[in-house]
Amino acid sequence: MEFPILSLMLAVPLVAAIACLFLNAPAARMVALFATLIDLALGILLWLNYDIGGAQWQFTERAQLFAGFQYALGIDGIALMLIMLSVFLMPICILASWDSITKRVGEYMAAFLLMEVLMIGVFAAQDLFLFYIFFEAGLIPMYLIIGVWGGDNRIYASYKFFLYTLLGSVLMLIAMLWMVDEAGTSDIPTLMQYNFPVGAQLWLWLAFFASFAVKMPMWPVHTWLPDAHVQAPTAGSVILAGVLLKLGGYGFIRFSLPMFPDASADLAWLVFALSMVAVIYTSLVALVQQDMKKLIAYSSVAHMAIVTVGLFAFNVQGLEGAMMVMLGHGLVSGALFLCVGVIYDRLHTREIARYGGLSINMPKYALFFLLFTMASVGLPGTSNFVGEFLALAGIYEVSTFVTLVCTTGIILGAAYMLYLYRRVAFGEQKNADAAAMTDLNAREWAMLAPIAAAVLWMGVYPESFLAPMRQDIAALETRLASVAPRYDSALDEGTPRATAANYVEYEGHEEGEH
Amino acid sequence: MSYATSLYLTGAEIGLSVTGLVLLLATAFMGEKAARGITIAAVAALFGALFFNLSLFDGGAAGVAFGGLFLADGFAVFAKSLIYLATIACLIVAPRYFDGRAEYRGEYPVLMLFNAVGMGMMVSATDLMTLYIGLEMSSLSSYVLASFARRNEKSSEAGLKYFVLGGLASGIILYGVSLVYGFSGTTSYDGIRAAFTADFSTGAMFGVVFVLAGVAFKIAAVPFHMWTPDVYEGAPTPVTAFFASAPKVAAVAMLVRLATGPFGGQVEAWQQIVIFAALASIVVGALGAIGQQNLKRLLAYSSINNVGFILIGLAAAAPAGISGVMVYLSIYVFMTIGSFVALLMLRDAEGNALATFDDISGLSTTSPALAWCLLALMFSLAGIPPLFGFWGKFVVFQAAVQADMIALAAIGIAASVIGAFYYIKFIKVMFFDEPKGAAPAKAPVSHWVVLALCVAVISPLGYLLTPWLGNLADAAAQALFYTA
Amino acid sequence: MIQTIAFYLFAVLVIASAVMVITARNPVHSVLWLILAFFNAAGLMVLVGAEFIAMLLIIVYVGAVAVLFLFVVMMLDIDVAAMRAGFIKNAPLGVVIALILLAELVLGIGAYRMGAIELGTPMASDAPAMVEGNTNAIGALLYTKYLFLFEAAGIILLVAMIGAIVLTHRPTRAKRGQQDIGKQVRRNPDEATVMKQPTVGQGVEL
Amino acid sequence: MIGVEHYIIVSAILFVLGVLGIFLNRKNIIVILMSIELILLAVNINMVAFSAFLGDLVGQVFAMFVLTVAAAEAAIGLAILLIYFRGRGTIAVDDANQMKG
Amino acid sequence: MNSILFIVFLPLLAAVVAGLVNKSAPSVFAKSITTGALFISCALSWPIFLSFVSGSAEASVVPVLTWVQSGALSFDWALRVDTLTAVMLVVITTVSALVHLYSWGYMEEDPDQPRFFAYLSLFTFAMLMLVTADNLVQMFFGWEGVGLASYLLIGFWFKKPSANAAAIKAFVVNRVGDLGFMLGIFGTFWVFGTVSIPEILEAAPGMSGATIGFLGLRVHTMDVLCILLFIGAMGKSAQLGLHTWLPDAMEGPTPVSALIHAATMVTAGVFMVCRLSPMFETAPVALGMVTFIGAATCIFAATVGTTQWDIKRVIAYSTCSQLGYMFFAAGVGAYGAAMFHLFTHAFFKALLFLGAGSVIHAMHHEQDMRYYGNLRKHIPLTFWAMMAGTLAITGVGIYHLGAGFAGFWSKDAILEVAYGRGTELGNFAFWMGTLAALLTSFYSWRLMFLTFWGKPRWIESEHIQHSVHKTPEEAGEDTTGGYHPHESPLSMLIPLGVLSVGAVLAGQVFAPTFLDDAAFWGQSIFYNEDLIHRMHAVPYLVKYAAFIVMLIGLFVAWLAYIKDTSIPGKAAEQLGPVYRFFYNKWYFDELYHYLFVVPAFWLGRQFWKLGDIGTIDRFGPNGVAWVIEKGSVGAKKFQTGYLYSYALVMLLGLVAAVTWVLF
Repeated sequence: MEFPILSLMLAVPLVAAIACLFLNAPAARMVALFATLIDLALGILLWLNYDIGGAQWQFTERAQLFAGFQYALGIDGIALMLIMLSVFLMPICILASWDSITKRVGEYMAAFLLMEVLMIGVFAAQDLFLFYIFFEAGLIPMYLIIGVWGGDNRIYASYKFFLYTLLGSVLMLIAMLWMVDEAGTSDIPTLMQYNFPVGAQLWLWLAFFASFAVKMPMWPVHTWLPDAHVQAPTAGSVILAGVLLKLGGYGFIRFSLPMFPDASADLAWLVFALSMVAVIYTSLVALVQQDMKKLIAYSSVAHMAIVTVGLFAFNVQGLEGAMMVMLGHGLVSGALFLCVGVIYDRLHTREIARYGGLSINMPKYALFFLLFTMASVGLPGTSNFVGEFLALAGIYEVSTFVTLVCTTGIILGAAYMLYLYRRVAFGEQKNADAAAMTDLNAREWAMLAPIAAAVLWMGVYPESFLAPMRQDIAALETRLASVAPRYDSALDEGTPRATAANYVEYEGHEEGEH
Repeated sequence: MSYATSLYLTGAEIGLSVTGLVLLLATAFMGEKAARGITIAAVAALFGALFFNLSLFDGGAAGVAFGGLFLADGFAVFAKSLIYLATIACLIVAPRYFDGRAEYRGEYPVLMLFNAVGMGMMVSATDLMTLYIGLEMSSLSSYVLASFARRNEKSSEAGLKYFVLGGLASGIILYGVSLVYGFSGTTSYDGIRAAFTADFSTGAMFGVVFVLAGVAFKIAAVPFHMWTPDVYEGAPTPVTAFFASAPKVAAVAMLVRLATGPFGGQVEAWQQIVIFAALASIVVGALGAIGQQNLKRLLAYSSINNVGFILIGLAAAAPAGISGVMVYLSIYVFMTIGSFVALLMLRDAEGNALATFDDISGLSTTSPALAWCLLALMFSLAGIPPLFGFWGKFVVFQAAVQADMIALAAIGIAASVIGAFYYIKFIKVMFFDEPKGAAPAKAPVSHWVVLALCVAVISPLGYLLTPWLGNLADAAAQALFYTA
Repeated sequence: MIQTIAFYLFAVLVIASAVMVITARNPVHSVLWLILAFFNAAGLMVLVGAEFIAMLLIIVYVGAVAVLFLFVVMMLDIDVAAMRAGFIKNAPLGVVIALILLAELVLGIGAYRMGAIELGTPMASDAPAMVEGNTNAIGALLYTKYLFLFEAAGIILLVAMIGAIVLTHRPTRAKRGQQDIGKQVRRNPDEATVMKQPTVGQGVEL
Repeated sequence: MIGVEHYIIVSAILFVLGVLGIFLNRKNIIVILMSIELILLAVNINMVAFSAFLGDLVGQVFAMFVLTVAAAEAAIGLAILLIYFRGRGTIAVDDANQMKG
Repeated sequence: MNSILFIVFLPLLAAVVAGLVNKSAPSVFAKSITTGALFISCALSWPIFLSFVSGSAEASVVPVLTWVQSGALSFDWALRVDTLTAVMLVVITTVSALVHLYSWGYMEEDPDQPRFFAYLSLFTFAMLMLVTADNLVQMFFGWEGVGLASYLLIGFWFKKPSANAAAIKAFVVNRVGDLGFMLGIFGTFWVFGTVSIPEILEAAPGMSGATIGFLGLRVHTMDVLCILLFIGAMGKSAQLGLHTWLPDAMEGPTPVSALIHAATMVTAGVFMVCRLSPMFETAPVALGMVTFIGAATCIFAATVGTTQWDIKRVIAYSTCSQLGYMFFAAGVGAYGAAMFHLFTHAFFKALLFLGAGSVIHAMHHEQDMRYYGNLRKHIPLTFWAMMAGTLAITGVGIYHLGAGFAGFWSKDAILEVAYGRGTELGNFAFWMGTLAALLTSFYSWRLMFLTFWGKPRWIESEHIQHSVHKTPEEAGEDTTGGYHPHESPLSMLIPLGVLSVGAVLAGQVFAPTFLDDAAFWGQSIFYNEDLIHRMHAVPYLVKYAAFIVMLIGLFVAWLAYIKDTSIPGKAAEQLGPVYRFFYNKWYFDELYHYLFVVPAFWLGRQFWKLGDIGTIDRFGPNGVAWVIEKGSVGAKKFQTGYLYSYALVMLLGLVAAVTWVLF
């Protein structure tokens, strides 16, 4: 039995969460920060010890619980990356809430630490039901975070968030029950290789889809997201956009694709159709938003659509691209929400029109905001580019039309993000109070700088992130190979022409001399 | 079958009855002042019965008593344990509730004891006659308990409604019993099962339907649920807690035994009805609860909602389903008692109950511990993991899926989302809203103990119980199917 | 033949009185109709040889239950004239549904569809011969096999008793004019009278 | 010849009348209690008839228990009615709807 | 060859240092570090170029870092140096270094100088990445990087709404091109299984007969790929249809216009087509499109350029037009000529812009030529520099003397090769090019005449009014308003001088190398030897066509702006619709505004209000909530509290159950 590092990663925040409930505000803050940092350190340790190219499932822990269910943890490269994303964002979230949360701090920190436990648990779970428990339990702390510490319309948003996602996931539970009944095991690695009857796959796939599509969120079940984001406190938005949305993509890559390959292939058109609509639709909606968070929320929907098309491209590029978009978007949208939070803390409004010309009085802030805006736009050299590029490259093999439509997202994305940036950071300083805001303080630096570094790192040297996942993606592709869709961009080589297009025969003598 | 064995097997009932009689004498002679002591004695007796009962299980002494009238098998032991536990909890919290109202009397624990005896007979019954006697013993004492706060108009109205509709339900059951008797020639479960095999006459089928309809009233399944909100609201809160727990366990256990035992050969005759009742209960319970301001009423609808999930397990008509039902019941008992005890603790300094949402708004700031307990209870009732309530739903739906009733499971679980709506409203009011009313007064230690115990069980810690609980429930379910 | 006539007589009467029970305006009349119904039902039971139950019906129901009803009705002193007449607004629906139920019961259970009802076969061991007289036979069964239930039924009656008392019994409270004989007896003149010598213009302090 | 079906029909009619009595009545609750007695009477007729025609005494024993319970029920019902009346001063069915919704 | 690492990364380093230090150090720090870095880069670039000219250098690749490996799709950071790159290197580093230097003077008074210089260096870095790219994705990185820098620099004066709008426009319109570029890369990858440029170019001829599915159609593989890639080039090089951002980009400081929007970035499209020339040579339809778009842009921009008043806009449209030349040169297969024009154009266009900047600097940031006049005397050095530039752009040179300014060599070669190609499109391009040359001459001289000749019209300018605190009425007869334009400082004049040398000599010196030396180009472009021969064999009339039309243009400009200044007004009146059509840039902006911008916002609002809120939420969550709420109200009503209704419901249930089992 090797060292149970995953359990430890679960235990640390859990213990801290319980402790926070009983502590006063300053102590709770310190405990939360400390616990998340420990988890970050453990995460780094995990990454360092991850044997790339080694066994598919590493750091496995297994303990029989009862009735055939087990406490089974273990990660592959995909899970590793998502866990890293979670533990990386958590200390930042705690910092983001340092000053802005003043009431019921202990409970707040407890909720966040609990979130961390559940997020790590979701990614590390190797048992279907353990996964479900972690997956579903995330609703509780998030509901409280939005509801207790959220904005004015927090009740509506928290209800919507809770019920929408709950409805999505309960059907998945039924499907899981059926699967376990059919396959006789709840072990995820085993199930990933199990061939379910093709007829049943359709229903199972749809049930899982109901859950993941909402979580993702895909059009048209995305409307909870803008509300939840707008009302959640900054750190809540960060976690929501940074990690919780990734659960949908993780679900697709871990469950829908390997477990129901036939259904995935059969219903890929549906995913494509919804994603295409999402890209155009939500991008345009983002363009007309007056609320910063809403704008970023809508942009998330558009970005997540790239993830889904990438996943359903059934090839390595698409899958790796989707994963990279998830990681990149996790960082970038989280960072954008932090950026919103920074100025929200100062002026207590998210209305874009209230700001303007922040480059003048907050140049450092403007620089960070610019970096993240550009990353969100998918500028090469930043994290999102690698993912979007790969995902779209992957989907090109399957359908040029889908690629064309989804790639318009880069135009629209540029439009709404730059429009946002222009209205916030550029232009005249219209409002005295906005003009009087101070630039980033040390705490905010500490929040934004690591993300900025990670964004650039991921953009310039994504190999660090691709390498651990490579083998798992390859395995997945092998699994999907038999059902991969026919390519509409199929090539017919034909007979090459003998001459170049501008071939001319020079027949005469030269009439002129230069 | 010697009388000694029979007496031994019915030891819990006999013991409780005798204690009841003794305590009745005591209360008659010592008057109201002794009520508290009598309560303690009754609790002790129930604990005794509980342990005696468990010893039956340990000994594996599943045996028939009184010539087939009474069966002490694993199933009965399981159900009775729950019943006794619930009764104990409801007794412990009762005296303080009546404090300052001068209405608490020694008869209350006595009636509870007799009620427990009746419930024990219900779950152990293997003869329609035993069933009827047990049912009536429980029902009659319940009617009295419902109107126990007799100066309270709501309480008496609750008693009245409960009585009239209960009487009607008894009539329906009895009519069904008479038909079953007539068309099978016997009242014993085994005999009925043997008779209801090949040529199942219409009359017998009517009998089955009538019996089940009457039992549906007892478990408050739609459409026989109408009494529940009114009675739960009107009855004194400890009594409501009791109604929502012990008699429900007893009635469900009785229903399960009936459905799998004497009517087990005619599954198709009742399965559809159970499915309908299950879905209708989930939906109606949830819809009814959403509009409520009164917390007790809300929990009443919640109990209707929960019955729906229980029935889904029954609809599976398989050992796994029955095991699921038992597990669900166990968890449900803790959830429901915890919730009601929490309600009991919601009283202002003058002792007036904080009965509506307005009263508890912002509870998380005025009384955080209580609010967190309620939060856990509500999420558990909603079936959100990792709280233990999820496990109940899980096993039930698992059974349904295993029985290939996927549509039922899917619709049921989707409808459960409607239920989540009001549970999270509860939490919203406590956590998101600003305090409006008075802060609740300090609650007695006994309440805290019961609440803490319930919350501990429904918390994720409860999963530690699952192996044990699962085995017990499996054994209980097996017992049913073995005899069948 | 006489049995048939008797059956129809009793049957018609029991149904007619039942109808009257639920339609009579005056509850006292209802009770009286109920008593009639019981009598006729007892008659029906006698016809099939269940004389013990028939007698019990009369003794318990008529003698105890009906009288209890009557007692309560009178005690409550209901203003019969003020009683709202008429039926609930969903009455037609209710009647229709009740009739459907009746039709189903009659058609479903009754022999009219199948020719004859096939009752179940009683288990041999449970069916003592009915030769030694109905009462004896029931007694033999009741005090042996069903002893447990018999005792339990006793508890039910006890519960009913407790219930009735606990609900309706009003604890005696000292009211104005209530005598305490002991206190009166213990009273003596020394304690009862006080001699005072008040000065003029000033009150007496008692 | 009078068969068991005759008894069944009489009992069915009585049963339905009893049920009707419960929900058609808006005058007073006592009649409802009496309707319950009617239902139990119907059951008893059934029991006795079946018992007789089966040649099995269990039905009659059962009927006896039903009688016993009916008496107990009547006692408790009337007690509840009494305290209800004390509190409200009425026993009209229409008035018993303090709790609803 | 590792000096390439320094060439490329020094500007980045400088940009990062300058940007991060920003205002915490005196601005001279940022200025000197960036300018120094650029001059070092420049100094390192020329030897590379010259070694290629001398034929002593070989193409090489310097790997830097793994970038992405995803299945078969893998691309690394690597710096490729070959002839084509070397040409671009000198162009970029030289112009950039000079622009840096120029900016010392031009941006003297700006408070945000560190930021400006950081952006400039960042741009240079990105541009260098673009031209040294070994694979399409790295090229795309540079492509987007220059786009970012362009965005930042256009919007440098971010307080100006127009600057912000222009910046966004530039970025977004470029993104439209990038869409094509990206699709092109994807397609290329799936066809060739690689994005490495050398490998693609090697395999391209083998695919010349291939067909592929695209948007459900069956199309010629190489055509569709090349067209997609060319769309990217169109965006970056502001070709007709995607050109609208370029004139607006003049909102940026003038050095930016010189560097980015004249000399370097906008030529990236041409560079890309040349870089991929072997690939384009397998795609006749795509090449036809390149030719046509190039020719059309050439004439379009020239027509618009004749009517503009803003000095920078005139030059911007001129740039647009010159890019058209380059494209149709590439389209007809003369990639060397295209690159040669790119090379010369970089010098003279940068010169023109910097000269214009100097004028603007002198005229207190007035950019409208209507308010200039007679500046020849006040800023003579600038005048002479501008003159050199104008002579170069108008293509002054005598064929038979074998002498001419830079533009003469390159432009004439393009026109000749278009004619020599002999196809209809080639002829079309030739005629359009010749007509555009006429217009070029006209608007260039118009610019010169309006600016440097005639009477001062300065006082009409609000900028001048601000400066001298006078209104035109107060100034009265003195149309100068008492304003004294000053010659620019040395830091601005040195670049003008250097570039003037380039504008005068670049063609003369390098023409043989660029046009005729197949060995010089090596494998870096598709060199069509036969075509060059045919180019040289065109009739003399063709060879003189450009010179003749230049003279006509010059004459007309002299007539209209020196001889009789009332002519322009009359002409505008006479040709009303045509004039307005030209003046309003063929109404492209309006068209796009109503075709894309307005509908996008309208659709966005509709989707939001009617879609999300009005439909999805209304019928989705809110609808369900409404149904449930109604249901709960119903359930409450149902629960009447009356005993009889409860009993009735029970009976109903019973009857329903009985009925169910009965049937």
